[in-house]
Amino acid sequence: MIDILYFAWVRERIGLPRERVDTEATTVAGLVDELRAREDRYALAFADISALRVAVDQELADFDAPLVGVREVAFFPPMTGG
Amino acid sequence: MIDILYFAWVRERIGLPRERVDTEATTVAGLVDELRAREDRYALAFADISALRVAVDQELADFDAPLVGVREVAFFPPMTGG
Amino acid sequence: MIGVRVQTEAFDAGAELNAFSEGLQAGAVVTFSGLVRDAGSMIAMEIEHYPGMTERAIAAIAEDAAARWSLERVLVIHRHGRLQVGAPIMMVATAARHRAAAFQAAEFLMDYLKSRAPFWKKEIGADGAEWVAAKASDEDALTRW
Amino acid sequence: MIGVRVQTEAFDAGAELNAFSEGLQAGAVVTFSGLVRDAGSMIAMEIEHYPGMTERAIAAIAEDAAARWSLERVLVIHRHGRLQVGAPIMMVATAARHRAAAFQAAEFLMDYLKSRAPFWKKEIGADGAEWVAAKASDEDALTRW
Repeated sequence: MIDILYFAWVRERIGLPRERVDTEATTVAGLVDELRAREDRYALAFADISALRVAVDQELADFDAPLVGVREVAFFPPMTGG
Repeated sequence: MIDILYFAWVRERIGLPRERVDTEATTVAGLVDELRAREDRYALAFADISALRVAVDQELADFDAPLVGVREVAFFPPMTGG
Repeated sequence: MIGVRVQTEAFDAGAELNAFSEGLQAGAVVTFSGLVRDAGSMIAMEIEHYPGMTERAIAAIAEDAAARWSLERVLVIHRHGRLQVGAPIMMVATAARHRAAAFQAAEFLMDYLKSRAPFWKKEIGADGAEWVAAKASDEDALTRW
Repeated sequence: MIGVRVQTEAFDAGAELNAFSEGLQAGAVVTFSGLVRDAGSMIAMEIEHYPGMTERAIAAIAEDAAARWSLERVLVIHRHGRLQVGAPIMMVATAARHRAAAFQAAEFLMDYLKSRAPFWKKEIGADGAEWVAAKASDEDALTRW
Protein backbone atom coordinates (compact mmCIF):
# COMPACT_ATOMS: atom_id res chain seq x y z
CA MET A 1 0.00 0.00 0.00
CA ILE A 2 1.27 3.42 -0.98
CA ASP A 3 -0.11 6.85 -0.07
CA ILE A 4 -0.54 8.99 -3.16
CA LEU A 5 -0.86 12.76 -2.76
CA TYR A 6 -2.01 15.29 -5.34
CA PHE A 7 -1.44 19.05 -5.22
CA ALA A 8 -2.62 22.16 -7.04
CA TRP A 9 -4.36 21.49 -10.38
CA VAL A 10 -3.46 17.80 -10.26
CA ARG A 11 -5.52 17.56 -7.06
CA GLU A 12 -8.34 19.53 -8.68
CA ARG A 13 -8.46 17.38 -11.82
CA ILE A 14 -8.40 14.11 -9.93
CA GLY A 15 -10.81 15.49 -7.37
CA LEU A 16 -9.09 14.37 -4.19
CA PRO A 17 -6.00 15.33 -2.21
CA ARG A 18 -4.78 11.85 -1.34
CA GLU A 19 -5.61 8.19 -1.54
CA ARG A 20 -4.13 4.85 -0.55
CA VAL A 21 -3.52 2.42 -3.38
CA ASP A 22 -2.49 -1.16 -3.74
CA THR A 23 -0.08 -1.28 -6.67
CA GLU A 24 2.00 -3.82 -8.52
CA ALA A 25 4.05 -1.11 -10.20
CA THR A 26 7.78 -1.13 -9.51
CA THR A 27 8.46 2.42 -10.64
CA VAL A 28 6.70 5.78 -10.49
CA ALA A 29 6.11 5.56 -14.25
CA GLY A 30 4.44 2.17 -13.78
CA LEU A 31 2.21 3.66 -11.08
CA VAL A 32 1.25 6.50 -13.42
CA ASP A 33 0.26 3.95 -16.08
CA GLU A 34 -1.97 2.14 -13.56
CA LEU A 35 -3.61 5.40 -12.48
CA ARG A 36 -4.14 6.55 -16.08
CA ALA A 37 -6.01 3.34 -16.86
CA ARG A 38 -8.46 3.90 -14.02
CA GLU A 39 -10.69 6.77 -15.10
CA ASP A 40 -10.78 9.75 -17.43
CA ARG A 41 -9.97 12.23 -14.67
CA TYR A 42 -6.69 10.37 -14.00
CA ALA A 43 -5.93 10.09 -17.71
CA LEU A 44 -6.49 13.83 -17.98
CA ALA A 45 -4.33 14.71 -14.98
CA PHE A 46 -1.47 12.52 -16.22
CA ALA A 47 -1.88 13.32 -19.93
CA ASP A 48 1.35 15.29 -20.15
CA ILE A 49 3.92 13.91 -17.77
CA SER A 50 6.40 16.67 -18.72
CA ALA A 51 4.10 19.18 -17.00
CA LEU A 52 4.30 17.24 -13.73
CA ARG A 53 6.79 16.78 -10.94
CA VAL A 54 6.95 13.87 -8.53
CA ALA A 55 8.20 13.45 -4.98
CA VAL A 56 8.96 10.04 -3.48
CA ASP A 57 8.87 9.96 0.31
CA GLN A 58 8.99 13.77 0.27
CA GLU A 59 12.07 14.07 -1.94
CA LEU A 60 11.92 15.24 -5.56
CA ALA A 61 12.43 12.24 -7.83
CA ASP A 62 12.34 11.14 -11.47
CA PHE A 63 9.51 9.18 -13.03
CA ASP A 64 11.77 6.13 -13.34
CA ALA A 65 12.37 6.09 -9.57
CA PRO A 66 11.78 2.63 -8.01
CA LEU A 67 8.84 2.09 -5.64
CA VAL A 68 10.41 -0.61 -3.48
CA GLY A 69 9.85 0.23 0.18
CA VAL A 70 8.26 3.58 -0.70
CA ARG A 71 5.45 4.83 1.54
CA GLU A 72 4.42 8.10 -0.10
CA VAL A 73 4.35 9.40 -3.68
CA ALA A 74 3.18 12.90 -4.56
CA PHE A 75 2.27 14.37 -7.95
CA PHE A 76 2.10 18.10 -8.63
CA PRO A 77 2.83 20.82 -11.19
CA PRO A 78 6.15 22.73 -11.13
CA MET A 79 6.42 24.61 -7.87
CA THR A 80 5.80 28.34 -7.59
CA GLY A 81 7.07 29.35 -4.16
CA GLY A 82 8.93 32.46 -3.06
CA MET B 1 40.32 82.15 -3.57
CA ILE B 2 39.52 78.46 -3.31
CA ASP B 3 38.37 76.48 -0.28
CA ILE B 4 40.49 73.39 0.18
CA LEU B 5 39.15 70.52 2.30
CA TYR B 6 41.07 67.55 3.68
CA PHE B 7 39.56 64.33 4.99
CA ALA B 8 40.68 61.23 6.91
CA TRP B 9 44.47 60.74 7.06
CA VAL B 10 45.07 63.61 4.64
CA ARG B 11 43.41 65.89 7.17
CA GLU B 12 45.46 64.35 9.99
CA ARG B 13 48.78 64.69 8.17
CA ILE B 14 48.18 68.28 7.15
CA GLY B 15 46.72 69.05 10.55
CA LEU B 16 43.64 70.97 9.52
CA PRO B 17 40.26 70.18 7.96
CA ARG B 18 40.04 73.13 5.58
CA GLU B 19 41.71 76.31 4.51
CA ARG B 20 41.22 79.10 2.03
CA VAL B 21 44.04 79.61 -0.44
CA ASP B 22 44.94 82.09 -3.10
CA THR B 23 46.31 80.10 -5.99
CA GLU B 24 47.67 80.72 -9.46
CA ALA B 25 47.34 77.07 -10.42
CA THR B 26 45.06 76.31 -13.36
CA THR B 27 44.61 72.62 -12.59
CA VAL B 28 44.29 70.44 -9.51
CA ALA B 29 47.76 69.03 -10.20
CA GLY B 30 49.16 72.57 -10.24
CA LEU B 31 47.48 73.26 -6.91
CA VAL B 32 49.00 70.08 -5.46
CA ASP B 33 52.45 71.26 -6.58
CA GLU B 34 51.92 74.60 -4.82
CA LEU B 35 50.78 72.88 -1.63
CA ARG B 36 53.66 70.38 -1.68
CA ALA B 37 56.17 73.25 -1.84
CA ARG B 38 54.76 74.86 1.30
CA GLU B 39 55.81 72.62 4.17
CA ASP B 40 56.87 69.07 4.96
CA ARG B 41 53.44 68.07 6.23
CA TYR B 42 51.96 68.97 2.83
CA ALA B 43 54.77 67.23 0.98
CA LEU B 44 54.11 64.17 3.10
CA ALA B 45 50.35 64.20 2.57
CA PHE B 46 50.76 64.59 -1.20
CA ALA B 47 53.81 62.32 -1.57
CA ASP B 48 51.89 59.61 -3.44
CA ILE B 49 49.12 61.10 -5.54
CA SER B 50 47.93 57.62 -6.60
CA ALA B 51 46.81 57.03 -3.01
CA LEU B 52 44.58 60.12 -3.13
CA ARG B 53 41.25 61.08 -4.60
CA VAL B 54 40.06 64.58 -5.39
CA ALA B 55 36.64 66.22 -5.60
CA VAL B 56 36.09 69.52 -7.39
CA ASP B 57 32.99 71.38 -6.26
CA GLN B 58 31.80 68.16 -4.59
CA GLU B 59 32.14 65.97 -7.67
CA LEU B 60 34.88 63.36 -8.04
CA ALA B 61 37.46 64.61 -10.54
CA ASP B 62 40.87 63.86 -12.03
CA PHE B 63 44.07 65.59 -11.02
CA ASP B 64 44.22 67.29 -14.40
CA ALA B 65 40.82 68.93 -13.84
CA PRO B 66 40.84 72.70 -14.50
CA LEU B 67 40.36 75.13 -11.60
CA VAL B 68 38.65 77.91 -13.57
CA GLY B 69 35.60 79.09 -11.63
CA VAL B 70 36.05 76.38 -8.99
CA ARG B 71 35.09 77.23 -5.41
CA GLU B 72 35.96 74.08 -3.50
CA VAL B 73 38.57 71.33 -3.88
CA ALA B 74 38.76 68.35 -1.51
CA PHE B 75 41.56 65.81 -1.08
CA PHE B 76 41.07 62.46 0.60
CA PRO B 77 42.04 58.77 0.50
CA PRO B 78 39.89 56.23 -1.37
CA MET B 79 36.46 56.12 0.22
CA THR B 80 35.38 53.34 2.56
CA GLY B 81 31.64 53.75 2.97
CA GLY B 82 28.93 51.13 3.16
CA MET C 1 21.85 29.17 13.32
CA ILE C 2 19.11 28.20 10.89
CA GLY C 3 15.49 29.23 11.32
CA VAL C 4 12.68 27.86 9.16
CA ARG C 5 9.01 28.68 9.65
CA VAL C 6 6.07 27.62 7.49
CA GLN C 7 2.86 29.21 8.69
CA THR C 8 -0.50 30.69 7.78
CA GLU C 9 -0.20 33.67 10.13
CA ALA C 10 1.15 37.02 9.00
CA PHE C 11 4.60 37.98 10.25
CA ASP C 12 6.22 41.31 11.03
CA ALA C 13 9.19 41.60 8.64
CA GLY C 14 10.69 44.52 10.56
CA ALA C 15 10.52 42.74 13.91
CA GLU C 16 12.03 39.65 12.26
CA LEU C 17 14.90 41.70 10.81
CA ASN C 18 15.66 43.25 14.20
CA ALA C 19 15.55 39.92 16.04
CA PHE C 20 17.72 38.38 13.33
CA SER C 21 20.36 41.13 13.64
CA GLU C 22 20.50 41.13 17.44
CA GLY C 23 23.90 40.16 18.81
CA LEU C 24 25.40 39.23 15.43
CA GLN C 25 29.16 39.10 14.99
CA ALA C 26 28.75 39.35 11.22
CA GLY C 27 28.67 42.76 9.58
CA ALA C 28 26.37 42.13 6.61
CA VAL C 29 22.65 41.32 6.69
CA VAL C 30 20.51 40.90 3.57
CA THR C 31 16.77 40.37 3.55
CA PHE C 32 14.32 39.63 0.79
CA SER C 33 10.63 39.99 1.43
CA GLY C 34 7.94 39.02 -1.01
CA LEU C 35 4.52 40.69 -0.95
CA VAL C 36 1.36 39.78 -2.83
CA ARG C 37 1.74 42.09 -5.82
CA ASP C 38 -1.13 44.34 -6.75
CA ALA C 39 -1.78 42.90 -10.21
CA GLY C 40 -4.95 44.78 -11.05
CA SER C 41 -7.91 42.39 -10.99
CA MET C 42 -6.51 40.12 -8.30
CA ILE C 43 -8.40 39.94 -5.01
CA ALA C 44 -6.25 37.49 -3.11
CA MET C 45 -3.64 34.79 -3.43
CA GLU C 46 -4.10 31.23 -2.23
CA ILE C 47 -0.96 29.25 -1.49
CA GLU C 48 -1.07 25.48 -1.23
CA HIS C 49 1.84 23.50 0.13
CA TYR C 50 2.94 19.95 0.97
CA PRO C 51 3.08 19.69 4.77
CA GLY C 52 6.16 17.81 5.90
CA MET C 53 8.02 18.03 2.61
CA THR C 54 7.91 21.84 2.68
CA GLU C 55 9.78 22.09 5.97
CA ARG C 56 12.29 19.43 4.90
CA ALA C 57 12.95 21.03 1.53
CA ILE C 58 13.41 24.51 2.99
CA ALA C 59 15.68 23.25 5.78
CA ALA C 60 17.83 21.46 3.19
CA ILE C 61 18.09 24.62 1.06
CA ALA C 62 18.92 26.75 4.11
CA GLU C 63 21.59 24.33 5.35
CA ASP C 64 23.11 24.25 1.90
CA ALA C 65 23.26 28.07 1.79
CA ALA C 66 24.67 28.30 5.33
CA ALA C 67 27.49 25.90 4.48
CA ARG C 68 28.32 27.38 1.08
CA TRP C 69 28.55 30.98 2.23
CA SER C 70 29.62 30.44 5.86
CA LEU C 71 26.53 32.22 7.11
CA GLU C 72 26.35 33.11 10.77
CA ARG C 73 22.55 33.00 10.57
CA VAL C 74 19.87 32.25 8.02
CA LEU C 75 16.11 32.61 8.30
CA VAL C 76 13.29 31.54 5.99
CA ILE C 77 9.63 32.29 6.69
CA HIS C 78 7.00 31.22 4.15
CA ARG C 79 3.26 31.51 4.49
CA HIS C 80 0.50 29.40 2.97
CA GLY C 81 -3.26 29.77 2.85
CA ARG C 82 -5.18 32.81 1.66
CA LEU C 83 -3.29 36.12 1.48
CA GLN C 84 -4.60 39.56 0.64
CA VAL C 85 -3.01 41.90 -1.90
CA GLY C 86 -0.05 43.70 -0.28
CA ALA C 87 0.33 41.04 2.41
CA PRO C 88 3.76 39.55 3.14
CA ILE C 89 4.17 36.11 1.53
CA MET C 90 7.64 35.19 2.65
CA MET C 91 10.99 36.45 3.78
CA VAL C 92 14.58 35.30 3.85
CA ALA C 93 17.43 36.80 5.84
CA THR C 94 21.14 36.01 5.68
CA ALA C 95 24.02 37.20 7.86
CA ALA C 96 27.62 36.92 6.72
CA ARG C 97 30.98 38.57 7.32
CA HIS C 98 30.96 40.26 3.94
CA ARG C 99 28.24 41.67 1.75
CA ALA C 100 28.89 39.53 -1.33
CA ALA C 101 28.25 36.33 0.62
CA ALA C 102 25.09 37.68 2.26
CA PHE C 103 23.70 38.80 -1.12
CA GLN C 104 24.59 35.61 -2.96
CA ALA C 105 23.16 33.38 -0.25
CA ALA C 106 19.88 35.32 -0.24
CA GLU C 107 19.58 35.09 -4.03
CA PHE C 108 20.39 31.39 -3.92
CA LEU C 109 17.69 30.83 -1.28
CA MET C 110 15.13 32.71 -3.36
CA ASP C 111 15.99 30.86 -6.56
CA TYR C 112 15.62 27.51 -4.83
CA LEU C 113 12.48 28.44 -2.90
CA LYS C 114 10.85 29.50 -6.19
CA SER C 115 11.36 26.17 -7.93
CA ARG C 116 12.22 23.53 -5.33
CA ALA C 117 10.04 24.20 -2.29
CA PRO C 118 6.58 22.60 -2.67
CA PHE C 119 4.35 25.67 -2.81
CA TRP C 120 1.76 26.43 -5.47
CA LYS C 121 0.24 29.86 -5.91
CA LYS C 122 -3.27 30.51 -7.15
CA GLU C 123 -4.48 33.98 -8.04
CA ILE C 124 -8.05 34.65 -6.99
CA GLY C 125 -9.66 37.27 -9.21
CA ALA C 126 -13.12 38.75 -9.51
CA ASP C 127 -13.79 36.49 -12.51
CA GLY C 128 -12.31 33.29 -11.19
CA ALA C 129 -9.10 31.69 -10.01
CA GLU C 130 -5.99 30.62 -11.85
CA TRP C 131 -2.89 28.65 -10.86
CA VAL C 132 0.29 30.65 -11.35
CA ALA C 133 2.42 28.98 -14.01
CA ALA C 134 6.08 28.30 -13.24
CA LYS C 135 8.40 30.44 -15.36
CA ALA C 136 11.16 28.92 -17.44
CA SER C 137 13.34 31.80 -16.22
CA ASP C 138 12.91 30.61 -12.64
CA GLU C 139 14.12 27.13 -13.56
CA ASP C 140 16.98 28.65 -15.56
CA ALA C 141 18.01 30.75 -12.55
CA LEU C 142 19.11 27.56 -10.77
CA THR C 143 21.82 26.84 -13.31
CA ARG C 144 24.01 29.64 -11.98
CA TRP C 145 24.56 27.98 -8.61
CA MET D 1 10.29 57.59 -4.40
CA ILE D 2 13.88 58.09 -3.28
CA GLY D 3 14.87 58.53 0.35
CA VAL D 4 18.38 59.51 1.45
CA ARG D 5 19.42 60.16 5.04
CA VAL D 6 22.88 60.91 6.37
CA GLN D 7 22.87 61.11 10.15
CA THR D 8 24.74 60.45 13.38
CA GLU D 9 21.72 58.98 15.20
CA ALA D 10 21.05 55.27 15.30
CA PHE D 11 18.11 54.02 13.22
CA ASP D 12 15.72 51.11 13.63
CA ALA D 13 16.26 48.88 10.60
CA GLY D 14 13.09 46.90 11.27
CA ALA D 15 10.91 49.98 11.55
CA GLU D 16 12.53 51.33 8.36
CA LEU D 17 11.79 48.09 6.49
CA ASN D 18 8.15 48.14 7.57
CA ALA D 19 7.67 51.80 6.66
CA PHE D 20 9.41 51.18 3.33
CA SER D 21 7.12 48.23 2.49
CA GLU D 22 3.88 49.96 3.48
CA GLY D 23 1.46 50.37 0.58
CA LEU D 24 3.87 49.13 -2.08
CA GLN D 25 2.57 47.88 -5.41
CA ALA D 26 5.83 46.05 -6.03
CA GLY D 27 6.21 42.47 -4.86
CA ALA D 28 9.93 42.31 -4.10
CA VAL D 29 11.81 44.15 -1.36
CA VAL D 30 15.51 43.71 -0.67
CA THR D 31 17.42 45.28 2.21
CA PHE D 32 21.06 45.34 3.10
CA SER D 33 22.10 46.44 6.55
CA GLY D 34 25.68 46.90 7.65
CA LEU D 35 26.69 46.57 11.29
CA VAL D 36 29.98 47.38 12.98
CA ARG D 37 31.59 43.96 12.87
CA ASP D 38 33.01 42.52 16.05
CA ALA D 39 36.64 42.28 14.92
CA GLY D 40 38.18 41.28 18.21
CA SER D 41 40.22 44.17 19.58
CA MET D 42 38.04 46.89 18.12
CA ILE D 43 36.20 49.14 20.58
CA ALA D 44 34.37 51.43 18.19
CA MET D 45 34.27 52.75 14.66
CA GLU D 46 34.57 56.40 13.74
CA ILE D 47 33.11 57.45 10.41
CA GLU D 48 34.10 60.74 8.82
CA HIS D 49 32.21 62.15 5.87
CA TYR D 50 32.11 65.14 3.53
CA PRO D 51 28.94 67.10 4.40
CA GLY D 52 27.18 68.28 1.29
CA MET D 53 28.99 66.01 -1.13
CA THR D 54 27.82 62.92 0.76
CA GLU D 55 24.15 63.68 0.26
CA ARG D 56 24.70 64.64 -3.39
CA ALA D 57 26.72 61.54 -4.16
CA ILE D 58 24.23 59.20 -2.51
CA ALA D 59 21.25 60.87 -4.18
CA ALA D 60 22.95 60.50 -7.57
CA ILE D 61 23.66 56.80 -6.95
CA ALA D 62 20.09 56.19 -5.76
CA GLU D 63 18.55 57.99 -8.75
CA ASP D 64 20.76 55.99 -11.07
CA ALA D 65 19.63 52.72 -9.45
CA ALA D 66 15.95 53.74 -9.49
CA ALA D 67 16.11 54.50 -13.21
CA ARG D 68 18.12 51.44 -14.20
CA TRP D 69 15.96 48.90 -12.39
CA SER D 70 12.60 50.74 -12.48
CA LEU D 71 12.43 50.75 -8.71
CA GLU D 72 9.18 51.78 -7.08
CA ARG D 73 11.12 52.92 -4.01
CA VAL D 74 14.70 53.18 -2.87
CA LEU D 75 16.09 54.13 0.54
CA VAL D 76 19.63 54.80 1.72
CA ILE D 77 20.51 55.59 5.34
CA HIS D 78 24.16 56.07 6.31
CA ARG D 79 25.52 57.12 9.68
CA HIS D 80 28.68 58.97 10.55
CA GLY D 81 30.39 59.75 13.84
CA ARG D 82 31.34 57.25 16.52
CA LEU D 83 29.62 53.83 16.41
CA GLN D 84 29.88 50.97 18.88
CA VAL D 85 30.55 47.36 17.89
CA GLY D 86 27.30 45.74 16.71
CA ALA D 87 25.69 49.10 15.94
CA PRO D 88 23.96 49.65 12.59
CA ILE D 89 26.16 51.64 10.18
CA MET D 90 23.93 51.88 7.17
CA MET D 91 21.05 50.36 5.29
CA VAL D 92 19.70 50.29 1.76
CA ALA D 93 16.27 49.09 0.66
CA THR D 94 14.94 48.56 -2.86
CA ALA D 95 11.44 47.72 -4.08
CA ALA D 96 10.84 46.32 -7.55
CA ARG D 97 8.30 44.22 -9.40
CA HIS D 98 10.62 41.23 -9.58
CA ARG D 99 13.29 39.86 -7.29
CA ALA D 100 16.20 40.02 -9.73
CA ALA D 101 15.82 43.79 -10.12
CA ALA D 102 15.49 44.38 -6.38
CA PHE D 103 18.62 42.29 -5.66
CA GLN D 104 20.71 43.83 -8.42
CA ALA D 105 19.77 47.38 -7.49
CA ALA D 106 20.68 46.75 -3.83
CA GLU D 107 24.06 45.26 -4.79
CA PHE D 108 24.71 48.16 -7.15
CA LEU D 109 23.91 50.66 -4.39
CA MET D 110 26.24 48.89 -1.99
CA ASP D 111 29.09 48.68 -4.49
CA TYR D 112 28.83 52.40 -5.24
CA LEU D 113 28.39 53.46 -1.62
CA LYS D 114 31.55 51.52 -0.72
CA SER D 115 33.78 53.33 -3.20
CA ARG D 116 31.99 56.46 -4.38
CA ALA D 117 30.28 58.00 -1.36
CA PRO D 118 32.66 60.17 0.67
CA PHE D 119 32.87 58.24 3.93
CA TRP D 120 36.04 57.13 5.67
CA LYS D 121 36.07 54.53 8.43
CA LYS D 122 38.52 54.45 11.29
CA GLU D 123 38.76 51.51 13.66
CA ILE D 124 39.30 52.52 17.25
CA GLY D 125 41.10 49.78 19.17
CA ALA D 126 42.48 49.45 22.67
CA ASP D 127 45.98 50.13 21.32
CA GLY D 128 45.17 52.97 18.97
CA ALA D 129 43.21 53.88 15.90
CA GLU D 130 43.65 53.00 12.25
CA TRP D 131 42.01 54.14 9.04
CA VAL D 132 40.35 51.31 7.15
CA ALA D 133 42.12 50.82 3.81
CA ALA D 134 40.01 50.66 0.67
CA LYS D 135 40.07 47.20 -0.89
CA ALA D 136 40.99 46.67 -4.53
CA SER D 137 38.11 44.18 -4.67
CA ASP D 138 35.67 46.98 -3.81
CA GLU D 139 36.93 49.09 -6.70
CA ASP D 140 36.83 46.03 -8.98
CA ALA D 141 33.22 45.38 -7.98
CA LEU D 142 32.18 48.52 -9.88
CA THR D 143 33.29 47.14 -13.21
CA ARG D 144 30.34 44.75 -13.34
CA TRP D 145 27.77 47.54 -13.58
